[in-house]
Amino acid sequence: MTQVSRITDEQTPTSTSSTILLRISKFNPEHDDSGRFMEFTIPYEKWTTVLEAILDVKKHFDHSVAVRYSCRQATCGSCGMIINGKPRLACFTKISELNSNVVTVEPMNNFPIIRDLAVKFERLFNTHQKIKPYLIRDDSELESDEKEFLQSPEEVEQYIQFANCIKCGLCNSACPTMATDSSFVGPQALAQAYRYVADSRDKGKDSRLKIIDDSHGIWRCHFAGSCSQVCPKGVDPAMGIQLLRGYLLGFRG
Amino acid sequence: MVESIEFDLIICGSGLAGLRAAIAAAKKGSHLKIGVVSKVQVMRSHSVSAEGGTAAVLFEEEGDTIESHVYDTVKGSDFLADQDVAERLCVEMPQEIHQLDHWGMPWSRRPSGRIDQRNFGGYSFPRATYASDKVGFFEMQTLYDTCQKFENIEYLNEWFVTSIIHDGKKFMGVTAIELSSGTFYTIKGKSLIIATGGAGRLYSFSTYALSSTPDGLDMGLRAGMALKDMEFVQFHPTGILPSGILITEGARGEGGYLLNNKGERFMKTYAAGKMELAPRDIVSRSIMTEILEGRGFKHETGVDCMKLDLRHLGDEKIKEKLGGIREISIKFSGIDPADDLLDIRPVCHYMMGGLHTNIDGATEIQGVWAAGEAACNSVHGSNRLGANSTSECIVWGKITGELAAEYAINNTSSNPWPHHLVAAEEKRIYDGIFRGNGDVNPYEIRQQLTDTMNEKAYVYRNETNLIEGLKKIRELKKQTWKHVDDKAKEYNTNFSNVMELDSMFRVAEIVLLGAINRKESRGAHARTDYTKRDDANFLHHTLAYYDLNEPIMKTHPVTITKYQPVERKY
Amino acid sequence: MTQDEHKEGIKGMVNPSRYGIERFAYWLMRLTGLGLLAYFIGHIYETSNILRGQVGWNEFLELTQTTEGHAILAIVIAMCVFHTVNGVRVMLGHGGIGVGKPARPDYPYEPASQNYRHKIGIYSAIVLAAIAMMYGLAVMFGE
Amino acid sequence: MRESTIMKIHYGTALAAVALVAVHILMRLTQGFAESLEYDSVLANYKFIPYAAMLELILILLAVHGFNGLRVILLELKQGRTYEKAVSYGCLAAMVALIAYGSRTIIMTNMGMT
Ligand SMILES: Cc1cc2nc3c(=O)[nH]c(=O)nc-3n(C[C@H](O)[C@H](O)[C@H](O)COP(=O)(O)OP(=O)(O)OC[C@H]3O[C@@H](n4cnc5c(N)ncnc54)[C@H](O)[C@@H]3O)c2cc1C
Ligand code: HEM
Ligand code: SF4
Ligand code: F3S
Ligand code: FES
Repeated sequence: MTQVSRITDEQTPTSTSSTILLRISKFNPEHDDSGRFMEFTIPYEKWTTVLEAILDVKKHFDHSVAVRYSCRQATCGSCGMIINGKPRLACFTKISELNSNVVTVEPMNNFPIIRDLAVKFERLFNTHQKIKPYLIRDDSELESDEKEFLQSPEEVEQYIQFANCIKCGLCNSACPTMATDSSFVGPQALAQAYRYVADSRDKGKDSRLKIIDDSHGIWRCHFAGSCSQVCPKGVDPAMGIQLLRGYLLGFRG
Repeated sequence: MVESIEFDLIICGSGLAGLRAAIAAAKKGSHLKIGVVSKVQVMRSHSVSAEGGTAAVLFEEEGDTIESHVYDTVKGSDFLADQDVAERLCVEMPQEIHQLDHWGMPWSRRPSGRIDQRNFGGYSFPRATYASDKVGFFEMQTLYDTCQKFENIEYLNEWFVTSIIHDGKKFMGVTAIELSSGTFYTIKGKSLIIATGGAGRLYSFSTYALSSTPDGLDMGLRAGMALKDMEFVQFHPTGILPSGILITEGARGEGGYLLNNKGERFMKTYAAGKMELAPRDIVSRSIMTEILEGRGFKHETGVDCMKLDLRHLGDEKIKEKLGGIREISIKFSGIDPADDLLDIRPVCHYMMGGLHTNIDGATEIQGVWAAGEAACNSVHGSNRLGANSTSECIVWGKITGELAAEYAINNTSSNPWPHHLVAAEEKRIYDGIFRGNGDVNPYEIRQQLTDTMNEKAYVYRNETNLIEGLKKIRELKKQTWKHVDDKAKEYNTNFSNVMELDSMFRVAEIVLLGAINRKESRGAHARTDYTKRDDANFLHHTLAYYDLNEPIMKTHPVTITKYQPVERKY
Repeated sequence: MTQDEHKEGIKGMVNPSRYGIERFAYWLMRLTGLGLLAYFIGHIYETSNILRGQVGWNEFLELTQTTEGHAILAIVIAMCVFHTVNGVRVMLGHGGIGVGKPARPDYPYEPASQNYRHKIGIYSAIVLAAIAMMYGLAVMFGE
Repeated sequence: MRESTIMKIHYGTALAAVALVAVHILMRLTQGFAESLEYDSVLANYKFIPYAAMLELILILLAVHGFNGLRVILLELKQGRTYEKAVSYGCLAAMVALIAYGSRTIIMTNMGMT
């Protein structure tokens, strides 16, 4: 992070709202040797989100900011980034709740950078696929569309929390094991393994346990809990992982 | 030489329709190579935002019937739906709900363990199958996760498809840009399913994901297909201020009230029989009438609005059944619906129109199908009922997936590859857009365009406004906006944003032209200068074909099987 | 490699701030584990001096019976107590005990696994470690 | 070995060690810290077979636990086939060496070979 360039636009529509200094990490691995921060002064209202502020920059000051976004309502999982030091969803973080005059946005850690704030997700997609994220039971049952499998509301409660995962990757970005271990399956995939194991319609527990019982599998989680603290959807991967490990340790049936 | 890859079946778009098609096709044969191409990462498609429900008849033993679902749909459509298509939807849907269940869908349940359903606008039976208030999200997850089982599905995440290549009759491939590297590719294939979703970002106040732009529709249009019924844009009654994020109809389905500034449930004046659960077009018009007649509220941003009251539902019910909107309103508007009233206003929510297809989802080009919101098989006519769209995506996802897979298996491409078409497309986007030399900020043009649509073609329309709107759009188009500041190849969203804008001009024009031509009020298209439905002159679909100067407008008959149009009353 | 993968690297593992007490406990657990291992190796070497007879043993004993030696031992006691108590907590957690019950999450989301039971476990490990250390200091320096 | 087996051993050794280490340290404290470390008393301890056996057990348990802990940390630090093999075997070798070295002390002292 060497160079800092500053742009302040005088033409921003004057409004009664306050302003913040938005610092955006710019880095294109294909062309730059190192990243740098660009700084912009941006007006905001009490409901302005960090994503809106970034898009404001993209609209008015620097069209080239590379950032991934889609739903702008915290359901698609596109806009994870490091905001003031912590992994968060840009569209789900209001500037007003950061309590700071400076907002610094950087690409998520533990994901390779494509450019600026956009990172590669291949590893997360692969680990997610690896834990068999679908119901496992007799194929003829799965492919019949006659009647539903009965499942009580209480049985739904057993896994619905984990089904809320939007694959944003914030947990993987916060986890201390992910910080150094390139082969770790990661909290996102482990929580999904539990999501399907806990589903009363599923019969694939053993095959999933086998997959995650690996030298870079579930055992590399040390219950540091950071995954759960950054998760924007209340998935609580740390809980899922420990419950899952309970099966392997024989604490649970 | 342009880089090239090849699949048997290309699915463009990875929303509910695209993913359902991928599974249907993958099951046709494990040797069939399927490529799912999407301009966002596959699971991030707009469909994840759908909240309220998916319509299907599940409880015939309790009195629901397919027939009633068909009639509700046709009546909701203000009799512009093709009735054979509506019937197909309703007949196919129940199995699909069970199929999703078998693939892991976390449907909300009754105590007995059976799948639960809730009330939704315009239905005579509670038949919106739901999963809390995140039905689209969970359906997307279920389909995406199920897709992971199939080794013959490949995902091209963040590839922007720019055009369809065909030999005049038969499909041959598409061109696309891989965003991460900026490389221009041709993707060859035997068949194509277009599932690029709706185009709601034509409007600035919109419930849609920011990626829901008309580039998919425009691609079909430029390839020679017709856009059908584009003047019918659905405005959902309850978009929350200031963001426009949706407060699901499920909120009213669970018993929420709409209140004006006198504290009255004003829907009693407009649809006493169904109150807040009248179809969306009616509720949206009622809200706008109240506002225009001075019974609205002003939001602190200065926008007129109305109030949605959920307080009487109680904390427990809100948490269990409406947790998602609770999160949204607390976070984005600072209001907990259990304690306070929500500020809402009609918001652009759905495009009834789309690429013209037949009942099987086939388009006018051999080898190309369209499904989901991008397609217009006329199941929704002039007004879609809530919860019928995710149903449509799933049913026609499956139908087109199977048909396109069979076609790919039985057909071999023979004609020589039309290099000149690829070269022309390359020239169009690189010389015409990427290296264009305009000096107007394209983002500001986009803002003006979407604001114009909001002002001139909103819930109530009239000739003057529509014509002004059209003029404004054409003016904007003429300005030399076509330039991309960002010259890097890698992940150039500036480039894709400008390409999206390029498509908006053509599609916005068609929406406005269709609206100008339709001199009647029908469903979502309400004209203050022609307030009645006019079956004598307008009981037909609108078609628009691409032409260099101005779209060519045509009409197309409506299929009526059992239900003759009658006056629509709730 | 770290550059390409943009991994946070050792500093991500080592930096205990930013997240809650659970992350701090994770970090202390590692640190004390490694510290104890180092001490353990030293201790085995230390005790092997007994093979050198009374003279050798006493010589070595003198080396360790210093203020520094006692301070180190006190730290080892603290490490041992923290690692043990926290170890028991971690083991229970890893077995899925006391990590909360799955439930439909309510906004604002408070992860149930980061609950008071485990927090109390961590704090008691720290407090017990401190008490043990002080007791050890009292014993060693109290003579 | 399966990772779950290794980790069960890791937890098992830790649990078993809790009790034994407690006894080991309490001995120091009950005998009076300084006195307990006097040559004669230490030697007497070693000669008392049950105690010597306990020391041997602690030695094995903690060596296994400690070096596996080290292995875990090293595995997480860096990846790669050769590196990981080296870590696993390295830790195993160190574990065996430490046990051998410690056992030598215990056995020889116990047999009075000082
Ligand atoms: C907020 C909201 C809530 C809704 N709630 C409900 C509900 O409760 N019930 C209901 O029935 N309906 C609901 N709807 C409607 C329904 O969600 C949509 O109609 C449906 O999800 C559309 O799905 P789709 O598969 O057609 O397309 P989408 O999910 O929109 O997906 C479009 C896909 O096409 C891709 N794409 C687009 N252009 C290109 C290109 N040029 N190149 C490559 N890829 C491209 C995109 O990346 C994306 O993957 C709701 C809509 C909104 C806006
Ligand atoms: C006697 C009581 C002890 C208990 C209950 C105990 C328990 C544990 C547990 C549960 C872990 C796993 C932590 C995790 O995976 O997050 C662990 C790790 C470890 N232990 Fe112990 N341990 C004890 C003593 C020791 C001793 C005496 C040593 C030194 C020889 C030691 C060295 C280690 C090391 C190096 C680790 C790895 C650190 C880590 O992964 O965080 N332990 N211990
Ligand atoms: S578990 Fe939470 S943080 Fe992790 S990917 Fe899923 S939603 Fe994101
Ligand atoms: S942060 Fe990492 S260590 Fe475990 S509890 Fe979460 S996965
Ligand atoms: S844009 Fe979809 S999660 Fe933020």
